[in-house]
Amino acid sequence: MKPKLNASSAVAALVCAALVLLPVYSAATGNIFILTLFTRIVIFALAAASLNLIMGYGGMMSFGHAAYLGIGGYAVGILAAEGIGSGFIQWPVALAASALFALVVGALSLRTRGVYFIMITLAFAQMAYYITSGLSRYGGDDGLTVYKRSDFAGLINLSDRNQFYYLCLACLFGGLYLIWRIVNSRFGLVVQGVRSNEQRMQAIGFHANRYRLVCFVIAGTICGLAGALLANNTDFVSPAVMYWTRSGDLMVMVILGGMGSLFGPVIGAIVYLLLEELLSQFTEYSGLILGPVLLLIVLFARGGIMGLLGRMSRG
Amino acid sequence: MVESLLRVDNLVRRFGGITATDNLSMEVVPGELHAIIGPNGAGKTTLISQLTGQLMPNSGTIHFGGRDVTGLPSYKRSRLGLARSFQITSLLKDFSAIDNVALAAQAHDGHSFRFWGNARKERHLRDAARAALERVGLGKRADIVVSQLSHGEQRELELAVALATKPKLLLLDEPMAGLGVTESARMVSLLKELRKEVTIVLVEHDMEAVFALADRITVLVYGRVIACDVPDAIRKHDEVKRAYLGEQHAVTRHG
Amino acid sequence: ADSVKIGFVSTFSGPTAVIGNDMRNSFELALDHLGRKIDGKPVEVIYEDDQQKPDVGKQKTEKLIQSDKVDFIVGYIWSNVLLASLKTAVDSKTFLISANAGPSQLAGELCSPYVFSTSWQNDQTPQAMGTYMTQKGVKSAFLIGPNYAAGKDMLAGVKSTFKGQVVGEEYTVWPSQLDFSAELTKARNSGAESIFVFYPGAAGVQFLNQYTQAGIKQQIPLYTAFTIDETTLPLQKDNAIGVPGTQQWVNDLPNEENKKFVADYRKKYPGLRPSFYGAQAYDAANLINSAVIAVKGDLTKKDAMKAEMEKANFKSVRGPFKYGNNHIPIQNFYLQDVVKDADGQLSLKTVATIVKDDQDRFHDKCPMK
Amino acid sequence: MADNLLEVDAIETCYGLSQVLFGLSLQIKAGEMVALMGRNGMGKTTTIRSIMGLTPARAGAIRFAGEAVRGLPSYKIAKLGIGLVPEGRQIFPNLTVRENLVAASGNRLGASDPWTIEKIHALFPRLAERTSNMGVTLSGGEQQMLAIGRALMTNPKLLILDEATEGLAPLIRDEIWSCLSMLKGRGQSVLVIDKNVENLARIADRHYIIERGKTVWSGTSEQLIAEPDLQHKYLGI
Amino acid sequence: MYLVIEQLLNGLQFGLLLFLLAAGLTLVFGIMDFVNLAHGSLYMMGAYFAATFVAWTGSFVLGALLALGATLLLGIVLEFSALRHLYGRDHLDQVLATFGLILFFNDAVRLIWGPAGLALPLPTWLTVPVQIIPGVYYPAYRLMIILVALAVAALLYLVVMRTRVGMLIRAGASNREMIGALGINIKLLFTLVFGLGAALAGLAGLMQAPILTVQIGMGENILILAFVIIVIGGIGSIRGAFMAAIFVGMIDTLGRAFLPDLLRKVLSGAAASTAAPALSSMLIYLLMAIVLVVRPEGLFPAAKR
Ligand SMILES: Nc1ncnc2c1ncn2[C@@H]1O[C@H](COP(=O)(O)OP(=O)(O)OP(=O)(O)O)[C@@H](O)[C@H]1O
Ligand SMILES: Nc1ncnc2c1ncn2[C@@H]1O[C@H](COP(=O)(O)OP(=O)(O)OP(=O)(O)O)[C@@H](O)[C@H]1O
Ligand SMILES: [Mg+2]
Ligand SMILES: [Mg+2]
Repeated sequence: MKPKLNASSAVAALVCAALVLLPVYSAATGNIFILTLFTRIVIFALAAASLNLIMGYGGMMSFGHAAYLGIGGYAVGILAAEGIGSGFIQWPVALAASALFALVVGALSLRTRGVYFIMITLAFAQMAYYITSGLSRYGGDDGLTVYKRSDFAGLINLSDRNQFYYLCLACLFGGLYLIWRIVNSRFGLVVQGVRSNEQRMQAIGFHANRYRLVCFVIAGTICGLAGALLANNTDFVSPAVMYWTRSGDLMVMVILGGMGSLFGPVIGAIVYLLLEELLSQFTEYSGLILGPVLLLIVLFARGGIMGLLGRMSRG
Repeated sequence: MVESLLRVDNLVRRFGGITATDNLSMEVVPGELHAIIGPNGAGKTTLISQLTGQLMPNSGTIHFGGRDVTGLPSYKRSRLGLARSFQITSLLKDFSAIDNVALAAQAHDGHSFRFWGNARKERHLRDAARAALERVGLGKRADIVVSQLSHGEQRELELAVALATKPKLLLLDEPMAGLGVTESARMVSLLKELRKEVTIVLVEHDMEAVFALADRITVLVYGRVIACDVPDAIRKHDEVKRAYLGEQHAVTRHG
Repeated sequence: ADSVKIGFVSTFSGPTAVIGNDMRNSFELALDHLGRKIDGKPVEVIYEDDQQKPDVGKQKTEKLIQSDKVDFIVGYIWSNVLLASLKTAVDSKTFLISANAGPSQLAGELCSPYVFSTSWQNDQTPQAMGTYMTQKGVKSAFLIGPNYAAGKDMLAGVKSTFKGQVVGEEYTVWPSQLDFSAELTKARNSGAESIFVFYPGAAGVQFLNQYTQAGIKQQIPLYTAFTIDETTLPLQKDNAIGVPGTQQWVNDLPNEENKKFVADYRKKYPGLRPSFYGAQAYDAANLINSAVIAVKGDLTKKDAMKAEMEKANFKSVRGPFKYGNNHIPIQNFYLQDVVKDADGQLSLKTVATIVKDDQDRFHDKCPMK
Repeated sequence: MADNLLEVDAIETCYGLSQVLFGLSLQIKAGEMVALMGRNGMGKTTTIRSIMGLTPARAGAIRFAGEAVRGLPSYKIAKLGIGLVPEGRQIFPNLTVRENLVAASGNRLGASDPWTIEKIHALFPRLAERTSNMGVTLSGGEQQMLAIGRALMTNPKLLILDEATEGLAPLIRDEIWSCLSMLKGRGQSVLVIDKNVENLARIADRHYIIERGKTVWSGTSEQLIAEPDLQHKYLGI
Repeated sequence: MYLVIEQLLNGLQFGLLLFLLAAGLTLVFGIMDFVNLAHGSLYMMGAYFAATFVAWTGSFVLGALLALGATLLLGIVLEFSALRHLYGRDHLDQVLATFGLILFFNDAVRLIWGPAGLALPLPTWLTVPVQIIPGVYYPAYRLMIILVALAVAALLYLVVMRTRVGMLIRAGASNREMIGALGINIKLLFTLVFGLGAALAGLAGLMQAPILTVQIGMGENILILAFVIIVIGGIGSIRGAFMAAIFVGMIDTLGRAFLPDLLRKVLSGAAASTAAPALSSMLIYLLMAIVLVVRPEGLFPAAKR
């Protein structure tokens, strides 16, 4: 598994460079919106990357991953609404709440496999959706406005566009690095082994579900971070981020980019969200184009965009 | 009287109307190679699965190394030193051969909640895996992805994986099945060596191999033990001949 | 700037695009009526689709403000999309005109000098219905509505003005409930003299279908808010006949401005009829027009524009109205009914004025005085 | 040679980029029983997959019953009258034993005395006892019996057995061999892969030995027995 | 007492309605093992076709038949042109591809029929409430839905579980290669079965249209419900799907009917009136989660039948 200089790693490197340089471009051209747009893309990329950890490497097809976006976001939003503005409190709470939710959901859901797992994770996310919709103190389904972004004692100013963008980017790169280490670690190999053949792993002495569960919690926590970022980015959090279609979007990003490839979800998030944004500029009927594009990618690019690139470089 | 390594008492396992394991008791003593034979569907695989914990018995007990393991899940039994190969090949298909074996080694090298270092670069795991592969004759195929190995090679890999867990008791479910003549012969000699290090329970329909290797043979029919004895006695056992061997094998001698 | 730039955020995809389209059609018509110029300057409108998702709406709002640098931002069907987008607009001091969404926060604590409404506050319409039911002497009612914020507001609104007895109150799963037979059965067995519902869009079609098919239409009369309008009527058809609703605008309001609006709309978009959503968008265009003219095209004079808009100094299709301190209209509410047109088609018709100069009940909470 | 039922001529087959068969040829006459031998991984199974069109050959020619079949979809090839007992059993796990047999049943070529479920049950009484069990719950050997029974139920012109005795008890194995002799006696053509050279030499007419994707030897049973070197060199006996 | 009976009846008929929705999906997803998110789109197309054809022909029955044929054809075309390449593939590939189809169909419908939706009025003979037991009236049309759902259930069960074609479909889903090696043209068979699944989706769509709506996106929420039912019942089991549909229909209806009053007995009024709607919103999901936690393979796992 040596990193080879092939098309996919070249694209990954290029994209990283472009992401880092984006604020410079934005400042030079005065195009603020591209920064706003990419801040959101970067956040979703982080969420998709975390989903990829369980889906691509762990074989756990969660259809409720958007729940963590909501939980991370609500942790920030509710604390802010209650007058606790410090990010040093908000963010750890966001992570802890996501981890806890993942722990409970994982412990119950991991009894099932395959499509049953897909559906039970969906069920829990929908419950989270309905519960937050009922939080009338915090806006119910109208959502909750976050008046002040998280305050990090002056270390970093989240209201500054560039600083916030770089914070998100740092979280993304940090998340990817973490996932990369995990995937190649002992733990990561076990999780991937369990995906491949659970019975075999069990027979050679691994308690499959324990590894699965830990992996599930890690992914949920990372996604909770994305949720905290998203709430700060939108200055708003509402149950809508947890609706099943959002989880579906995350899945699409992962599969589109390339499941089980480290950088795939990032590419997937960029392509999917950019396509959505750009197409909507040209036509109101973007689905007529986006839909067939997705279909064609599945038909002709196994393993998503990264898979396609990988095959191209192999000739 | 030697202290037994594995003791099974009154084991029962039913599937709907079928009693696949019917009040079965047996013993395996340390150092022996204990063969289990019997007609198809006699309950051999079912027995192995209960021994390793993939299946839970309806009643009865299993003691391993003096400890009651009846209720333990399979991963815990594996840690105690019980390893198996599967009759129907069960490997990590999208991993390379050496990864399969290295993971088995890793399972018995402390816990695996290590999130940071690169496991594929851990020297001692790789070395142990390579050694196990060499042993079964797959040294040259280490980096091939399992799904691209031929059926016979996958059978050999099954054994390497079991070996890498450094078991005290090795439960082999038809290791010869699917092996060619050469490979079978190689497997027999490998088992001959292995038996010096580890106690083995061997389920096999290849009678030449069984008679060549076994210290004792247990014969199952319809989930019950109908005989348990040294090979020569089994060969002559009338009921066994009738139910399983047929006339031909009763007279064939291993050369 | 030598043009007036307007951003328009609404829903143009999915099932609710029908509302977005009506709003856009009406807005375009208003611009046509203005000669596509305001105070001599050409008008440029950028329409953005919020997909009915708050975070998308917020992103579109940001795009309009940051990238397109619009002077006004108009639209917003949904409360949650509006609430998500509000801060961006207010922080950048861009005028935002809600042409539909009217959450209580907007009327209360979140009111802002830069935010105006050409619609209403959510509770006002059902309050008017409650008043009507009381006037009519209805003794008891069974309330049904979807279980989300606006749904609860609506039922609370009715209850605040209805003086009869509320014998039961049911909330249904939103947005996914398919079948209302459990609720209808309960309503019938409750012995209530009337049923009140709030079901916007497709759910309203669905509810009326089931209400009629269950045979309850012959037994217990139905009163509604936001359940029957020109976007749903073509689907509800005869089911809607004789089912009253309340609204601040009905297509047959007798003022000149409205007659022109409705007639030209039907001419420009054959086969379609404007709904109250469109009427609100039409008013929004005229509100902007009045503000720009008042500052003679100098769009930097925000305070002057705000002062002008507060006067509501334009000809609204609903007839004259005032703004409250919170920039929410103080206006009349009418009773509407479904009848057959001269040409045999179904249409809505004003029956009576229920309340005059109604002001929402949250204006006290607004810090602007 | 019109009397060849199956003719495989210089086929080459690859899995992705790795080539496995390098110009392999073999023939089977009607009514003949032919054995395919070779060590593990030499390409026996691949040969069969190529014949069946499961892993289509990239070059060469395959003719069955007078028709060129290379490039045809596998169901068309099977319909011409080939019954396969595949390596690794491949029974349908989600069907019962009976359904596995019924799903396969057919007498397209109009055999006069076709196989029926009753006959299969008579051959393998064990299957009769398990008739309404799901395939997945069968023991390894029972699955193997089912796979053989399923292939017979198609009443093929050519029966192909890829390690069909793997995992069967000696008694049953003997049954299968005598059943094969019986079939041969009835004029059934058979292509068989097995590691039991003794039995093959006893009942097969001709043998092919495969080494690295090529036929390196072919001849009759007498020739095979007469040349112990051969067995040693290619089969390691 | 009447109230309880009537609500039980409501639950039963809602359950059968759900089964009708889930039937086509049981075939395509449960039996053929193809995760078809576009099932909801086919359902929508069925409704749009029906509304269009009924308006054209002026006859409900004729229009419905034409619509059935049209969705059948549409399903076959879809399968033939794209989806057949996805059978052996990972479930997630199927998810992505058919998700693309949802986007496509939603916008295609908006382009063709506009965003407003269509009305599918019932013929008058179906609009009258029928008295089934003294004092209990039932909409005639709903009675018809019950009959159609029962017929579909029986047909599906017989075809899939009792015929050789059914065996071949199930066999083909588990091992396509082998079924081909037995001489069966599995591609053709699957094309036809997919078409049948599409027609069943269309049937559900057009049967629903008069009581629900004909709208863009009408398939999506229903799709989730259909998946919920199949999963609760146990994937691949028609009997399971049938029982689960009735079970869900009952629980959902009875939950909404009686839960608020029950809660009011245990909780304070205010707490109850907030808890009850929240709980009934979650009821179906809660139910599914509980079923799966207790029985991870659904109520009637297909393998154990
Ligand atoms: N999950 C199950 N459900 C029902 N019956 C089962 C199940 N597993 C095994 N059986 C039955 O139990 C009996 C014993 O099976 P087992 O696999 O142990 O046989 P075996 O002795 O290993 O046979 P073989 O030599 O053919 O591998 C068989 O008849 C089989 O059909
Ligand atoms: N799916 C596959 N992808 C890539 N290579 C494969 C695949 N299947 C088999 N091979 C390779 O092709 C070669 C021939 O395999 P084949 O299965 O035909 O051998 P065989 O003679 O049947 O062996 P055995 O006796 O072990 O069954 C082997 O080297 C194997 O590694
Ligand atoms: Mg066995
Ligand atoms: Mg082989």
